[in-house]
Amino acid sequence: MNGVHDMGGMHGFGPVEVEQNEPVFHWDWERTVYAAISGPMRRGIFNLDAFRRGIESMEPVHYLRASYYERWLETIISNLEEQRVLAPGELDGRIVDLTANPDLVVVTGRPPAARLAMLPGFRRPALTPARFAPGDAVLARNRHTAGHTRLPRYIRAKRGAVHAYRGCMVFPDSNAHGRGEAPEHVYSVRFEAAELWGESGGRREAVYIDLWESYLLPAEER
Amino acid sequence: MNGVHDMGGMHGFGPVEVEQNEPVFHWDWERTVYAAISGPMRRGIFNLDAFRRGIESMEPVHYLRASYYERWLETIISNLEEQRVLAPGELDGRIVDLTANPDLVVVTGRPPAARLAMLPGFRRPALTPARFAPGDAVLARNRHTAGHTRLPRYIRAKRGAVHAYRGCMVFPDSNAHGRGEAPEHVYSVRFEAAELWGESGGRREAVYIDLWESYLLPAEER
Amino acid sequence: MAKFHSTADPYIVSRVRALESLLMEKGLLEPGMVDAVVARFENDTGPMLGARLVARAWLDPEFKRQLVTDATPCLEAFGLNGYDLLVILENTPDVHNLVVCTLCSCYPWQVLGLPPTWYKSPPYRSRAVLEPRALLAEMGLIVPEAKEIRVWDSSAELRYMVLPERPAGTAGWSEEQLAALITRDPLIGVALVPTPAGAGPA
Amino acid sequence: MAKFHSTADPYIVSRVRALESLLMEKGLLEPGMVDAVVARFENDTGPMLGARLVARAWLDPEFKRQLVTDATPCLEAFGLNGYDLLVILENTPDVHNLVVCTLCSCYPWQVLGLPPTWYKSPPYRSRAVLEPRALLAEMGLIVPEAKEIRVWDSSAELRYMVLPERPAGTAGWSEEQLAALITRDPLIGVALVPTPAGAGPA
Repeated sequence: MNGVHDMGGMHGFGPVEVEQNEPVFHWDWERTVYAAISGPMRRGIFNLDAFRRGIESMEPVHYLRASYYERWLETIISNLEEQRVLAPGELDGRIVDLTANPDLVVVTGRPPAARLAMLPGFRRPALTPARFAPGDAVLARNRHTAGHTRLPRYIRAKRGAVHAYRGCMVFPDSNAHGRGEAPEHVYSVRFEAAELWGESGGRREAVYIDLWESYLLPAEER
Repeated sequence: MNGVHDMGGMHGFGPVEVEQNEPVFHWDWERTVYAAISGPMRRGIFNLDAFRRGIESMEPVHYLRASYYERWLETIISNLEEQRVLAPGELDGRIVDLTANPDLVVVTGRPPAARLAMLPGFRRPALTPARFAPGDAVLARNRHTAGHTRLPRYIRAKRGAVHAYRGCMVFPDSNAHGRGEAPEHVYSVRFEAAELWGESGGRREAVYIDLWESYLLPAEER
Repeated sequence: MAKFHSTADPYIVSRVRALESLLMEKGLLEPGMVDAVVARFENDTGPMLGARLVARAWLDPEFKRQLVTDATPCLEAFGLNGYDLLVILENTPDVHNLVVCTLCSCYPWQVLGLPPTWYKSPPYRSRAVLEPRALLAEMGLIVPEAKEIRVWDSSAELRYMVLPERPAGTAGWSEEQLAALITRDPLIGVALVPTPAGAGPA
Repeated sequence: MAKFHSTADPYIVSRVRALESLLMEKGLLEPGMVDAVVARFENDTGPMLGARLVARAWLDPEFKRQLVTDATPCLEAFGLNGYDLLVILENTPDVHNLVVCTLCSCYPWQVLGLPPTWYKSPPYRSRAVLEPRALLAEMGLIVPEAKEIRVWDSSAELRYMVLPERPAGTAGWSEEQLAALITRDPLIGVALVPTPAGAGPA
C-alpha cells in the first residue's frame, strides 16, 4: 500500500525533535494499549502483519496526527472488529455505559478457544532452495499493491546487491490478509544512495534492507 | 520536494466524493482569497511558482486537512511575509484590531512600485536548440530536491517517449525560489503504465506529462 | 464529503478579513476588486466555452482539425485571444483521455470555469494516474479493456480539455443544441456526453 | 514537540477504558496483566542488555567475533534465550551504521527497551534513508565525508543494533565501567560513545 506510512525519502516533516529524559510511557492508557495486544495475538485473533496493516489503513490525516500508541489502539480495535471479536457498535456502547456508570464492574470472562494454531516466531522451514546468494545483483520489483507490503516505494525498481541471506520467513503480504504464512527466503540487500536518490544521494552512503524473495528479480530481468 | 502534495500513485485517500450542484465558491472568504492573489502577482511580489512552493511547504497534516482555498490563503500570507510586504506579526495584529473594532475603517493605499518587471505568460524565447524531438526515448532524472519541482516522484527514473514539443518556458525549480526564470524547453512525454507501476499498471494505459528539458536524459544514459 | 470540503472556520475567516484589509491599505487590493475578479466565474459558471468549442468541432471538420492541432485560433473565434496553452485531446473509439493534476490542481479554467472540489481532492489526484480504469468505473464510466486510457498530468502550464465523442441520436442538431448537451465532466474525461433521452440510433 | 507527541485526549482515554473492559470480559486481558507486561520496560528502561553486550565485545575479541557473526549465543550468555533475529552492526574507522524503520517503528527492544518517540516520528523515519549525513549532523553527530554511512531499514523481523567504537580514555576499564558509559543513542547510531570527562589519550 502506497500510504503516508511509507515515509522513506519524504521531505517536509521538519527536524527530529528529541524529548530529554523521556519516560517509557507518558500516560496510563499507553500502558494498557501496549498490554492489550498480547491476549488477542496469543489466541490467534490477529497476527503482527495484520496489526501493521490496520495501522496503515488509517485515514492519512488520522495516521499523521495520531501518536504511536493511538495507532496501536486503532489497529487493535479495527482488527478485533474485522474478526468479529468486537461486534459493530460494541465499543461505543461500552463507552456510553462507562460514562453513565464509571464504577461499572466488569466480570472477567474465560478466554476463547484459540483461532489459529499460530506457530511461534517468524522463521519457517524452506521448501525451495534460495534463489539468490550474497553478491548477486538484484532488481526490486516495481509493484504497487493496494494491500500490505514491506517493500517500500523508495526501493522499488532499484538495483542492489545481496549482502546476506536471512533465512526463510513468514511473508507479510500474505499473512497480513489472512491468506496464510506463505513463507519465503529473506535477503539483506544493499542499495547505493546514488541508485536510490540519483544525484540527490550522498556519496559513501548506502541503505541495507531486508527483502522477501518475491520482491526481487535477478538484475538482468526488467 | 517529496511532500504529501506529490500524490500521484498514492493509496488510502478513499473514493472520489462528488458534490452535486456545487457552487463556484462555498463561502465569501473564498471569493476574497481568490481575488487576493492578483494584486501581489501583478506587482511582481510573488510568482505562480513561488505560490505553489508556499502551498507545498505547509506542514503535511495542515496541507491534508486544509481545503483548497485555505492552502491559497496560507501561501499568500507566507509569500507576503517572505517578501516583507507583511511584517512579522502584522497579520495577527490586524486580527486583534478587527476583533476589537469590527468597523475599523481601512484607508485604501497607493500601490507599491512593481518589484520585478514580470513578463507576461510562461513562454520565453529559446536560447539553445531543443535537445529532444518527438519519438525520442528519454529517461526522467532521479532527482529528489528539497526545493520546488514539477517532476513528480512517480515519474522519476522511468523511461518514456517524447510525444510532442511544447515550447520554451519558465523553469519552476528556479523561478519558485527567486533564482530567475531560467527558461527551458518543455516536452510532453508518454510513459506506459507498465513502466510506471510494473505489474500493478493497467493494460492499455499511459500517462502523458509535461517535463522540462533538465528533467530528462536520453534513455541510453542512466 | 466533509473531509476535503470548504469551511467557514472562524479563525480562517478572521485571517482572510485581516489580509483583505492589509492588502487594501497597501494598495494591493482595490475596493470592488473581489466582485470584479470572481464575476466571470459566478456569472458564467459552467464549461460554456468548452462546450461551444466541442459542439462546433462536431459539426465542422475543418474547425476540429484546427482545434486538435492548435487550439489558439479556435479560441480567438470565440473571443479568447492570445491564449496558446490549451491542448485538446480527442477521444476516439480506441482512445479515452482523462485530465488530472497530481501535484496541485491545474485545470483549464479558461474554457471550463473553476474546477469542482473532487478534481482538487487527494482521491482523484492520487488515483487517476495509478488506476484510471478502476477510478472511472467508480465514477460511473466503464471504459472497455480494449480501449486505451491516456491520462494527462498537468505538470506544466499547458492545460488540457477532452474532445468527447459525439453521442448517437444527435443527427441534425444545431451547434446550440449540441452545446447545451455538453456538461463539464466529459470535458475532463470522467464521463461521456449522454445520448439524448428518447433518441433513436444516430 | 507536541506534533508527534502522546496525548491524554479524553476521547482516546475513554476508548481505551472501554476496550480494556471488553477484553477482560472476553477473557483476552487478565487483571494485573497490564502491570505485568509493561513491568520489564518500566523497571529496566534503558538499553541495559545492549550496553552489556557492547562492553563485553570491547573487552573480549572472541565474544565480539561471535556477536557480529551470530548474536544468538551471546544473548544466551546474558539470559535471553532463543532469540535469533538480532544483527549487530560494527562501526569501524571507515563505516558508520544507523538503524531506522521507515514503514513503522521496528526497533531492537529485546536489547534496547522501547524506542524513544523521535525514533518513531516522521522526521526521523523519512530522512534517515535520504539524507543520513545531514540528519546526523543536525542531531549533533558529524560523520566525516570520508566515512561510509550504512543505513539499516528494518523492513522484516530482523532487528539491528550498532556496536559503536570504543572511546579513547577507557583503557583498563572494567566491563561494568564500560557498560555504564554506553547509552541508547550510540546503539541506534545517532551518537558516539563519549570519551569520559577528564580522560587522557587512550
